[in-house]
Amino acid sequence: MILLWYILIPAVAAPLAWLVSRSRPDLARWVALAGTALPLALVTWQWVSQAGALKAAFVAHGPGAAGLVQGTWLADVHATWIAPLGISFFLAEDGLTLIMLVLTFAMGLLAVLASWRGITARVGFFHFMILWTTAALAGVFLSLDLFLFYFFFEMMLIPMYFVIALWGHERRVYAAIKFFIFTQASGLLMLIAILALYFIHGRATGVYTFDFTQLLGTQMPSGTAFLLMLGFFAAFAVKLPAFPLHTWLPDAHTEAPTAGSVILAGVLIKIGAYGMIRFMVPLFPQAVYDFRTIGMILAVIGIIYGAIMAYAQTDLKRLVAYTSVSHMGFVLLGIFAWNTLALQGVVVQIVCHALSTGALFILVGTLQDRIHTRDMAKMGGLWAVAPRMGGTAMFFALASLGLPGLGNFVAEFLILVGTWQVSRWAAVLGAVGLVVATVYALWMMQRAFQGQETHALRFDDLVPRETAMYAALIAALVVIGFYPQPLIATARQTVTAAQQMTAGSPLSPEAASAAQTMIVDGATADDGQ
Amino acid sequence: MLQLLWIVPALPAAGFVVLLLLNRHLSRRATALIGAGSVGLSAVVAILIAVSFITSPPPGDAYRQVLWTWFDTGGLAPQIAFYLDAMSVVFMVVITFVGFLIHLYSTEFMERDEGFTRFFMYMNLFVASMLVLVLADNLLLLYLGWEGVGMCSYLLIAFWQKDVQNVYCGRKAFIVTRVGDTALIVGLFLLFTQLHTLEIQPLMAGAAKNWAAGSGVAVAAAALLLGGAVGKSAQLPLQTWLPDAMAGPTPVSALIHAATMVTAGVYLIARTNVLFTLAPDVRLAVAIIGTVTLLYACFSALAQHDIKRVLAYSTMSQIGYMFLALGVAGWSAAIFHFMTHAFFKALLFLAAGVVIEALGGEHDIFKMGGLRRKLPTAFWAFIIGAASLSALPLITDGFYSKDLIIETSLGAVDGNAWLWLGALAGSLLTSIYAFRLVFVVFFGEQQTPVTLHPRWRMKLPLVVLSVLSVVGGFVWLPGWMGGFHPFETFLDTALPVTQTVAGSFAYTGVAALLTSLIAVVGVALATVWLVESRAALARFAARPTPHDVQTFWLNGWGFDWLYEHVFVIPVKWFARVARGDLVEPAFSGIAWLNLQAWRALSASQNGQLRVYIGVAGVGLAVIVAFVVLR
Amino acid sequence: MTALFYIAAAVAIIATVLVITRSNLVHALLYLVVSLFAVAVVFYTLGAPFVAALEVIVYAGAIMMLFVFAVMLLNVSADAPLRVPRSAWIGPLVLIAVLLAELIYGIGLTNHALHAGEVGPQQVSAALFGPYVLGVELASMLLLAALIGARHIASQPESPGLDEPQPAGEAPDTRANEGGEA
Amino acid sequence: MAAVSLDHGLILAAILFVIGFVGLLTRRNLIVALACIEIMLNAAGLAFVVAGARWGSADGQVMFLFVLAMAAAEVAVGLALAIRFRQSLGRLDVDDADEMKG
Repeated sequence: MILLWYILIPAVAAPLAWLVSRSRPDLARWVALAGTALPLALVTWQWVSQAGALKAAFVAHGPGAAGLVQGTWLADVHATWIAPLGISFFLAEDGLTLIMLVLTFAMGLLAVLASWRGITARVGFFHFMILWTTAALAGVFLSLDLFLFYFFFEMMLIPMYFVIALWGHERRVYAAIKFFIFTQASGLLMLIAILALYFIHGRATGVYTFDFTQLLGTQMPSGTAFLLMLGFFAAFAVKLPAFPLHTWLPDAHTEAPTAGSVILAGVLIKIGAYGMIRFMVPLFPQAVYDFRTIGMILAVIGIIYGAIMAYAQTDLKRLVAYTSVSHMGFVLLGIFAWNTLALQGVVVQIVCHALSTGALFILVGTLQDRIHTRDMAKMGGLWAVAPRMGGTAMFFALASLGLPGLGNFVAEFLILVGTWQVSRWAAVLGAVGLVVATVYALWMMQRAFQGQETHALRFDDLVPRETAMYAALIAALVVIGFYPQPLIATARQTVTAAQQMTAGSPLSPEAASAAQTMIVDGATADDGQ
Repeated sequence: MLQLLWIVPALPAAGFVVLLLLNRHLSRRATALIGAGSVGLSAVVAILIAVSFITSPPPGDAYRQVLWTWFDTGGLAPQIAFYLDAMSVVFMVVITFVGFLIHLYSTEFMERDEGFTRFFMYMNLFVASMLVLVLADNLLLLYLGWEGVGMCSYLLIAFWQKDVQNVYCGRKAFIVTRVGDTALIVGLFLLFTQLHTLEIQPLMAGAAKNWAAGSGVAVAAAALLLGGAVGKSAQLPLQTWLPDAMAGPTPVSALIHAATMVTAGVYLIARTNVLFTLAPDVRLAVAIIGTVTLLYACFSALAQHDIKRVLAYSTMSQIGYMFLALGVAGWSAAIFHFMTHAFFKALLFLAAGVVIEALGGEHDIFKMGGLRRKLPTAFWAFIIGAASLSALPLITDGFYSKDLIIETSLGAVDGNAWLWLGALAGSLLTSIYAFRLVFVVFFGEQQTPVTLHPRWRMKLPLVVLSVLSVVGGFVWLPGWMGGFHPFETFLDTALPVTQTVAGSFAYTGVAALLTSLIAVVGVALATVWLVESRAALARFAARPTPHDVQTFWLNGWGFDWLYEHVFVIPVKWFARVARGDLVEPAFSGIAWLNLQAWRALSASQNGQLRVYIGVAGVGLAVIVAFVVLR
Repeated sequence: MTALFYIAAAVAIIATVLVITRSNLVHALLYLVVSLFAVAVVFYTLGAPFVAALEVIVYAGAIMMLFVFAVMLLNVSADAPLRVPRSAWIGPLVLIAVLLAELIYGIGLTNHALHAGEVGPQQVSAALFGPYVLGVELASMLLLAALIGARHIASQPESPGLDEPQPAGEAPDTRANEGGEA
Repeated sequence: MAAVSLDHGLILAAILFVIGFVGLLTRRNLIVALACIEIMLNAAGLAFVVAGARWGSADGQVMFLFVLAMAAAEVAVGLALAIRFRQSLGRLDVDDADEMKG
């Protein structure tokens, strides 16, 4: 039942925020704060109290268990919904879901906090949208019925569209429509794939169902599987976003209000990664294996291209947006590598990217609120004006370039070391991406914060509310940087289960490591002579 | 006592945190006390630990302290753990001790700077990172320290960030070293995948057990680690950042770009010596890189005008010596030179800092001159430092370590005459440029008035380092001087003994005489050219060919130009071309097509009722035709 | 009866052609009445006296009355081009020639005989209030809606801005010249 | 008995229909256009009645009644529109009503 609360609390708080805003606009902020903080507290409590259960689930069902079975969940809700069509209301939570939920509510909370002063128009409606997004996101991460998943997937799109289109910056309508069309078109491809899977499974077994656990392992010709996999891949790759489907992201991020950017970067684009791990790869392991080379090429291009594009930008927010493209390239790389190291790296990357990039977006937002521009040519030397802001920016820039000791490094290292075991050149090129990351991160610092302050800008340094937000984010990144084990342990069962679902395919780590060993042995034998 | 090991890096780290949190609420005095005090305490603890380590060595001559497991997944479980053996003891003590002296110096040097707190914050963080680097038990933690010092180096080079030029230099340093770091981290991937651990000792044992000497994987691993070392230690071909790194405050140059960080590459290679032993080709490459770099840097140093750039090139060249030593398996010799170099190069930089400060920020040596009487402390410190750098025989520590390297380059099993000749030539050039500096700066006519005199906090480190620069070498005397070598004995517990060719010419007194003579000849030449016939030298330098050569050397042999044109400009060009996103046209193309289709269709929507009816009629005709003619 | 059918058919066709060719609006409407009467006769010959009567009453009576009132209200004779240039006929005629040919081809000249005898008002009413009662209700709804709609549309006051009357001077000339294309 | 065939009745309906159609295409006066629509509706009704007569069924006539009701509604609304049209555009030329072009 607790799972329902995760969706219901923000969903109920949403209209409430709207209603109270009619009489007292500021009260809406508090309602929204409660609507995100409450489930955050709840999920954190669940995490703490069920840490043991997670471990037990791993031990009990860990290596050797037959994949994803009921009983390995921390909690689930299974109710019939539209029985004749095989649609059920199936929510379930495991370690990865838990992490995603924490992230969702934390980012929702940050979004509310970040717009405390920035949003003044239609306050109630804004918070309605934010809370609605939060509720839909929680639903996306919780649902295991593919129809329900698609339902939430689409539901979250609409408020996001309004957030960009109503509270965005100069070219907001263009950006909002672009975002909508990209997501919607690719989402429809996924719907087609879901329906095709539904019918194929129904024809083969006579059971027409959208239940993911039953659809697993559906037999179909490899060509069909490949096409269906591409349907899922299209939706998730657009969300992620993977090169070359990323062009909506810079526009959407740049034009969205700060809260929108935070949720976009923090959670929304992570749906791509989550969906791939949860659905795409387990459903079509062989097809994913066939697609692996192309996927890795796209990932590597995304890493390097995104980084260079970030370097090329003059708009600070657009720069940060392109860094997301680069970072999500790592995530894609890790997913296609599909071994424990890489997948754990992906999980850590999901969290750390949300923290660091979310913080950068808030920073750009606070900066824009103060100096009314995002153009770096009009900045420079801001450190002298606002040293605390400069130091904070430096920290997150360094996090963004993958400095060891911060969470992003752990993530990128795990992904790359996992990738290396599958494809060496991809790992090497991914590592080259770290150099380019240095270039853009430092370039950003130089243009915005260092150098001579020439534009006579005077504004306030961080206020306590902002300092508190950044301090929390910094602390989280440092803690993950030095002790990511709680995250890793929480996600371990999910990762193991996902890998077991693909155990029969060449994607499984056993097959990969066997191949690797063969290569190594061969190489060693050759070299030895 | 050894259990206190974690305190050594923790103290400066705590200093960093305290300064960060209390930033605005601290007086300068308190900042100085925390900044320098934490490093000083750390030095005290380090020395106590060293004493304890020497007097009662732990079992296996190494001590390992595990703090916690960093993470554990997929067979990769690096720990936050420190490993102390003879080599890390040397590094730890040198870093904390020299670091403390430089911090002390900085409390006076930086006292009028508005970024006083920020400076000590970065410096403390640097010391902590550097200690993590040298104490790390596994390569991943080492990489953490490695990047941490790189970051601090960037922050400190760009410390005076109001000048974009400084920021540029900082960025350049970070990016160039990060190129090397990428090779290092790829090396980590390779090592972990092959040997399933990143903990250094098991890794080395595993490599020695599983890999044949000269096997491809060993060569690849060693080459990748070498890539990292080359970047950090400013060796060819990734050396271009070091001269520019002199944009930072002088104590930074002394600590980071002379005494400690740049020698991290040396540490890494010595630490992973097993890999390099398994890959003789790579080791030869190390030796060749070292020799070429040392000669390259000597020639470049000869042409510089900026006092700090001379010293930067000399650092590069001295690290070249260390690489040369590593390349011929003279592990201990390299560490020995690291230590003496830390003393005398820090001394030189600090003395240069006094001069620069006294002349109000003047860097050009040709605007100095005649400072011998005005700044006696700096003068004597500089003389001692330069003598040590030139390896003047017997009375300087540089002599003992450099002489050892020159000996080893010929006398070791892997040594050869070419490396030896290169080292000797470098020695000659070193004495020339070192004393060129002394003569130009301290002798002759005074060009710029002295405005500031150093007080005790700047003088004390000079004195201490001067003493060390003289006596520091006595811990390892060459064979012909009696063979007193406790330092070698100590390091032998951690590093393999250098295999030497018995009865090699290198170890005879004649060879030692030769090396000593060459150093003296260099000083003599500098004296003749710069004191006796300076005008003639100036006339010679003004001729076209020497002038061009000098410019070429001044610009570091055109490496910056080359990299600018091969890497920077193409990337910038691409970034400019691709600014609007290269993929975007594909999507806007779809949008454009839709727009055109919309235009075409909306043209038919002309509002003319009768046209609509006519079209409907045609449609009707077509449908009826279809029905009736079917 | 057969002859009557063909005569009435001929009258209907001729009158209808005249409806669309007369340039005098009132004449055209009067020909339309003739056409409707002729069709009423056709209905009668087909054995449907009830609809024949309705044709006369509703179409020729009520509907045409509406038309005439409208013409009078609007004073159409002073209006717009009623004369159609000759060239404007070509396209439509070609089109309907094709259409008519298709229709006749589709109908086929197979001489299906019609049912003998008439279908009187009683049967029609039985069907209308039997199986088609729902249709009747819908028709009544439709008529009510039309009533309200017509009232609403015709009486709506002029809203400025949206419907600006065209300047009277130039418009008729330009329109008259371009009438030919169809 | 009757020599009147179904086909002739239908052909008459078709002829009337296309005459109405050609009028709609050529005439620009709104009132005439409405009259043409009446002709076409009438033709359609005729076709129903003819078809009903073929089987001696009342259905055709019922359909004609519906057509009749529709024609009445149409002409009421159409003439109301014509009045508004005249008020706003000053004329009754259907070609003037092109404001809804795309």
